[in-house]
Amino acid sequence: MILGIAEADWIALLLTLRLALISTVLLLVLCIPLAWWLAFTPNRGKVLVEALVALPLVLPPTVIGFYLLILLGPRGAVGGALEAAGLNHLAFSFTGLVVGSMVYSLPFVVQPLQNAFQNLGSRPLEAAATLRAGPLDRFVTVVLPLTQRGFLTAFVLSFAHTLGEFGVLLMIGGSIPGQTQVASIAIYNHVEALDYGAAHGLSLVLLVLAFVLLLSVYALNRRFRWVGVAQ
Amino acid sequence: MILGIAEADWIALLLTLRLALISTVLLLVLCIPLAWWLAFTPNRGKVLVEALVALPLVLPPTVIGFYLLILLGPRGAVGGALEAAGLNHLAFSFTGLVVGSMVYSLPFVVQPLQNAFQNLGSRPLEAAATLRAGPLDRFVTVVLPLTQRGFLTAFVLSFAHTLGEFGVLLMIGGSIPGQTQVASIAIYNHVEALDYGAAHGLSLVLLVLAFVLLLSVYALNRRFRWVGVAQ
Amino acid sequence: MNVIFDLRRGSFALKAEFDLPDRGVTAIFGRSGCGKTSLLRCMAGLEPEASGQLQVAGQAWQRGAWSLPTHERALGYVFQEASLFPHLTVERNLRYGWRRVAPGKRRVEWQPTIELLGLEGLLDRYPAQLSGGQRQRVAVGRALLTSPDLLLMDEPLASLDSDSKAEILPYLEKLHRDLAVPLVYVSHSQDEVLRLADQLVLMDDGQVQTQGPVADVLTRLDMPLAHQQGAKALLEGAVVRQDEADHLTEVICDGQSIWVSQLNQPPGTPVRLSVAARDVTISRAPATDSSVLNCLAVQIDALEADPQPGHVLVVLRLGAQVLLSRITERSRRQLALTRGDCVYALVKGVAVH
Amino acid sequence: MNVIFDLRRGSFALKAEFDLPDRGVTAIFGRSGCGKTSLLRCMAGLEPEASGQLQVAGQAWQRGAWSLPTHERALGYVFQEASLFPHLTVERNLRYGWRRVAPGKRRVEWQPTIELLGLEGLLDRYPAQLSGGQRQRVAVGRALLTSPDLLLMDEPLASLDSDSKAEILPYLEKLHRDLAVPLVYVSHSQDEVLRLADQLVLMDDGQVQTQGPVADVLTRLDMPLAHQQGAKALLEGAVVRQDEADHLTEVICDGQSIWVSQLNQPPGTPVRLSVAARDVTISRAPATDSSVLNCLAVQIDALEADPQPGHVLVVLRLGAQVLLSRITERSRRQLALTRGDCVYALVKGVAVH
Amino acid sequence: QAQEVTRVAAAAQLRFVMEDIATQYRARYPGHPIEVQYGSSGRFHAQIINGAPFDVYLSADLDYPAALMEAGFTASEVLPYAIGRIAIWSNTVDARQLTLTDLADDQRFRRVAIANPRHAPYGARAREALISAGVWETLQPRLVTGENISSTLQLVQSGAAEVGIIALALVMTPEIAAQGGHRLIDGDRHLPLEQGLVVTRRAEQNAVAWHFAEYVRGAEAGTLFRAYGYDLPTQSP
Ligand SMILES: Nc1ncnc2c1ncn2[C@@H]1O[C@H](COP(=O)(O)OP(=O)(O)OP(=O)(O)O)[C@@H](O)[C@H]1O
Ligand SMILES: Nc1ncnc2c1ncn2[C@@H]1O[C@H](COP(=O)(O)OP(=O)(O)OP(=O)(O)O)[C@@H](O)[C@H]1O
Ligand SMILES: [Mg+2]
Ligand SMILES: [Mg+2]
Repeated sequence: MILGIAEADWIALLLTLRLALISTVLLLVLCIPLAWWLAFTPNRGKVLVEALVALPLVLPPTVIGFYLLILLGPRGAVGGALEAAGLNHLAFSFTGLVVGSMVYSLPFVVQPLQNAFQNLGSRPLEAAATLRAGPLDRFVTVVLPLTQRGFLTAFVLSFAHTLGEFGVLLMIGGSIPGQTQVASIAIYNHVEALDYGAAHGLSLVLLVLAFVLLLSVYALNRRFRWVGVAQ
Repeated sequence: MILGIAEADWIALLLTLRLALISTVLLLVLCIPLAWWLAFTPNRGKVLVEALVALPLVLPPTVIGFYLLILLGPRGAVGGALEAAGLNHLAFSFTGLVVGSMVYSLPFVVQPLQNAFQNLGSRPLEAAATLRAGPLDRFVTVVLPLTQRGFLTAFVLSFAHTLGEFGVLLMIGGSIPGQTQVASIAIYNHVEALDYGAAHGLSLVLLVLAFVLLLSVYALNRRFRWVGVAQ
Repeated sequence: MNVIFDLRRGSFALKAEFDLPDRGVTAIFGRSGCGKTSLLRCMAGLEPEASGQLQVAGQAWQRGAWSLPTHERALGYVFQEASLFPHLTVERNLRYGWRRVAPGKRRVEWQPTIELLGLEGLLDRYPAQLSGGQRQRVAVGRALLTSPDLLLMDEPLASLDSDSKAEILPYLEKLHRDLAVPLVYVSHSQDEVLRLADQLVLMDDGQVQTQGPVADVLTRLDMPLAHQQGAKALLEGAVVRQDEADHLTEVICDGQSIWVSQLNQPPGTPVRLSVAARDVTISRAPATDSSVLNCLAVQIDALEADPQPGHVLVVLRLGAQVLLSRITERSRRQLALTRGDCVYALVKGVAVH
Repeated sequence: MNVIFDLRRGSFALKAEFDLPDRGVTAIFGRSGCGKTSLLRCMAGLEPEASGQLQVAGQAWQRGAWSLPTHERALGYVFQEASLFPHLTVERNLRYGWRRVAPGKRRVEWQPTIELLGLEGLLDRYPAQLSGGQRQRVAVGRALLTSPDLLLMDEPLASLDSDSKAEILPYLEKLHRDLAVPLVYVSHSQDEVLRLADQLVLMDDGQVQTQGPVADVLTRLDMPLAHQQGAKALLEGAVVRQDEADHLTEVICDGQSIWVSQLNQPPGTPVRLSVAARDVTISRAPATDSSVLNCLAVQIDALEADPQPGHVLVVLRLGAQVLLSRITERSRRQLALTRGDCVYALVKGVAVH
Repeated sequence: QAQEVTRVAAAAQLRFVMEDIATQYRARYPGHPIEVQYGSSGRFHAQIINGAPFDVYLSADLDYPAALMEAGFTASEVLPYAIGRIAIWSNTVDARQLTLTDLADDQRFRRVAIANPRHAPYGARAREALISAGVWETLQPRLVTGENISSTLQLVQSGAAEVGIIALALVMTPEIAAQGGHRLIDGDRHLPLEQGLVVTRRAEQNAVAWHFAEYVRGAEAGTLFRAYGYDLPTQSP
């Protein structure tokens, strides 16, 4: 017991943070090409993809979790293929949790990035190209700083949402302490067990932690923000 | 039974759509001033508010629902006050659901709007002011069209998320058919009852509906989009 | 009407005070970064931090820290940089201000404005589909179509070719006269200023250095314009007659005739002439062949050392008007020129505006 | 080196072909919307739809639809509109291109560039904290500091005051000579073109109307420049001697002397003179007083009706060079001027560039 | 004006038997409209305290209703109505021959699913049974837990867990029975899973609620409970 929180709960907290960080960072990286494509393609079919991206949100998380469980489990397409390749299926594993929360947080990342890219305009990129900056160079030195706010939003929404995610994670994670039992599940268990004290305590710790984290992220963002837009 | 979906499920679907629409529209309207303030205040304290806005995401929905239930129920601060004023408390009512989903979807609306406002720059507003447009006029004729994408994202994230919301709604709404039993809860119930056929059917209808809706929104957005940014 | 503005912006401080006549063109001139745009923004009410004093058409626009909101000011503002609404077509950009002025108060007409600015073919385009000059023309049109009581223009013709300028300038001239409103015009082009401006406000580092009628400010020895390489004086005159054979036109300025390259204008037309200081030499005797060279009887008003070493700048009075001449120190000594002397100005080149 | 570009953009079609010398300044001139910016963008590789042909410093930049990516082209581009990185300070904007050029390949020096463009005091500012002209100067500096093989400048000095221009123009002149790279320069300012350009490319509605040495293009009767109100001819000459007493300088152009207002330059210095068509009259006899009036022996090369009714435009050959004269139809008749006649050009005004 | 429906909140695992009981009840007493909701007992507990419109609460154990009574939200005593049984179930192997000790075989079973022993009564009983069989500690690293007994079943159904300990009532439903076999766990291996109901305070005057509570504990319902694998409490009301 530290700060009135049981050790198991601390472990769950750590696991949650790890999960949220890993899946958010992975998602940010993987969504860049998708968001870029959505932002700039003249293809009319992109509205289909835009609508598809939002669909994971539409179903209740437990149900998504159930479908994912089947997909990632040993008899599912993904899990089965992995098993056939001599690997383990993804149900009840940390990797499975990462996949699950990535699926679910997809729209939170794609949409803000797409917006930020669309707002960029072509001029800064063109200017950078005339100054000898190659595509990757341009992305790092021009796109990233100018779309910082979009990345921030994507990060915050995906990170915070993964912290609180529960339905999907419970289903595909099976709530194994130390492996897949994240904080949100632990809190839920406390509430169900009518152990409100423990629930409040862990909620509070999670909230304070998240608050401090978000605060630092926002403050950092402010710190590194360049000065205003042209008058 | 229409399309193999029970009548009760259709009622739940309708309720879901109503809920998602009402709470998203309310949220959009109410968040405009907040997002505007966050976008333009030079106040350093705004990072606190920014971090606070994201906090509803951090707790598992059932737990948020649990706290909201206490708050809005007859013994809570809000519900109690309402009861004392001779009104009904908000738990287990449609109004309660609206409040609940608004709290939970807050960050999905505030963040994209704030980003869009920050990207706006002051020039278009200044130009509009020199052309005799008052503040409201400027907002409608300049800010709204130029931040259209931000509003779209806010709408889509909040709307889709409310469709799939389940933990919060189940907790503060119970699952009263026709009143608080939304589609996500109905699907959950089918799954729990191992009635996968009904669950798949309703999920499919919800997905298709949401897809068609989102598709129209995106297509409409494309249709009304003005042409590119200055070269 | 006295205009005063104070504004701090980082290390830059604007402290401007000048007189804005009820009508006519006031040109604001000054080096890059001296605060011209800042001053215009203050006058438009776009700088909330500004304090000062401004009254337009009898209405207070700024009084101390109090400021009339921009959208309640009947002004037309052409920004220095692109400011078209990217989400509206050219036509809807133009109509934006037009629609917001009550039909009864519209004094600028739609069709002639569109035509003169050459915008007919562009009405359905979006700003992103325009060239730089086209964008600028739309911005000018949009400002004019609000039938303003005060026109603020920040280098409105900077990216236009001389043909377009030549079409738009007379229109601007006519317009501000018809409307009888003051036009405040920032430009770096001496040509535009010489042609258009009635008054010149000279700014330096946020302050008004001097102001007055263009011809005065151009020739004031305590001001930098007179000391520039291309220093010029401005003469107002009227066409008297044409010499078809020699392709010359006679212009009378303060009673003396000046021959210029042929102008296609009837006698009586007022014209503005500019004479560069280095095109004027001074002589004690009138020129022998006055039919080819303009030789004007003038009086020396002032002499001052010029930045160009060994040279002297001389201010010559021609009736109520003034000419500049840049001569060598040696000639000044040889001719023993002093203040008050009556001499002849031999003018080698005259430009008509 | 032949440059060819084809591009469609909505209803506008660019079909340009011109010769880009290995060094020297090529000015691109044309009405607003004629495609100057589009052409520069094609040359920079910023129009993926463009096809054509371009080779710079022996390297193919465009061959048909194939195009070398912009960032692999050693070019310096000053955009027509603001293009500074809003998130970088002035210094980091300037260093952006500088850092990306290998130190061994840097041929433009940091300190002199900063100083000449007057940027020392602005290095820590962000673009949003600059005035319009300051932004433009930073953009020029940023492009120069990449030590390019080809400089593309789209009205780089449009929002600069004449003092700043007067400082920057000689620097640009010197720079492109030192670097020995071609400079393609879009400008609406005749002054800048007369001063800087070696070659003029005249564009109209997406096509190159003509191109050639500045003096030629200015005076070609089949081209619009010669028919403008302010039509001018350009003469190349060299300073011969100073007449201190009369404040005059003698310049020899193709063996004939022209007196201009005093220039502070030693004998032998090459100078460019421009003479407006309306400042030149024609006479069968030499002027009596040639010390005050420039009178040049010339031969009539061509005659053509002028847009100004009742007027004729005459092309006069002065050795290898050419002058323009605008006279009335009546004088042409009286003097019975025809092609090949040897006559005298009486020049009333000469500008030095 | 239609008569106000009587709302019954029932523990999730009662779903199958309760549907039959409710249907029967509605057929017999058409004037007594009832509506049954299923869910986690813990959630119902929290909701009733905060004003939920439930008239009868059928818990999966005796503790939740007892807590509710203590807090003063009930009109009745805690009335036991059935005793749950648990079984080993699988749809990948033949569970009919499985013993609890077999579950310890990590070659055959990589994952074993039980309901969360902390708050799901069936999970608690499963834990007791595993402890008594001496395999609890061995199984620890391979246990996955479901939020309630239905989701525990789903963990097994999906194949992600090979075997699970599930409520007998659930695995006896025709669909599930058709998918795999089960092995009933000896009732001695765990505490009896007594389930109790209460009539809530808000239903004090609701005759239908009282009547339905009585009916659930009556003989007709008892037959159905038995058919679904429940035992009946010995002592009568
Ligand atoms: N946000 C700011 N912080 C500090 N200084 C600023 C800021 N904005 C502008 N300035 C400075 O204020 C001065 C005046 O700017 P202003 O735009 O009024 O100049 P200007 O006379 O219009 O110049 P130009 O002819 O180049 O457009 C400039 O020196 C500029 O650097
Ligand atoms: N996206 C577009 N769709 C259609 N027409 C376009 C588009 N972009 C530019 N144009 C047209 O192409 C022509 C050439 O534009 P460009 O910018 O090259 O002109 P410019 O010569 O640079 O003019 P300026 O001197 O005004 O800058 C213009 O008439 C412009 O209206
Ligand atoms: Mg300015
Ligand atoms: Mg252009």
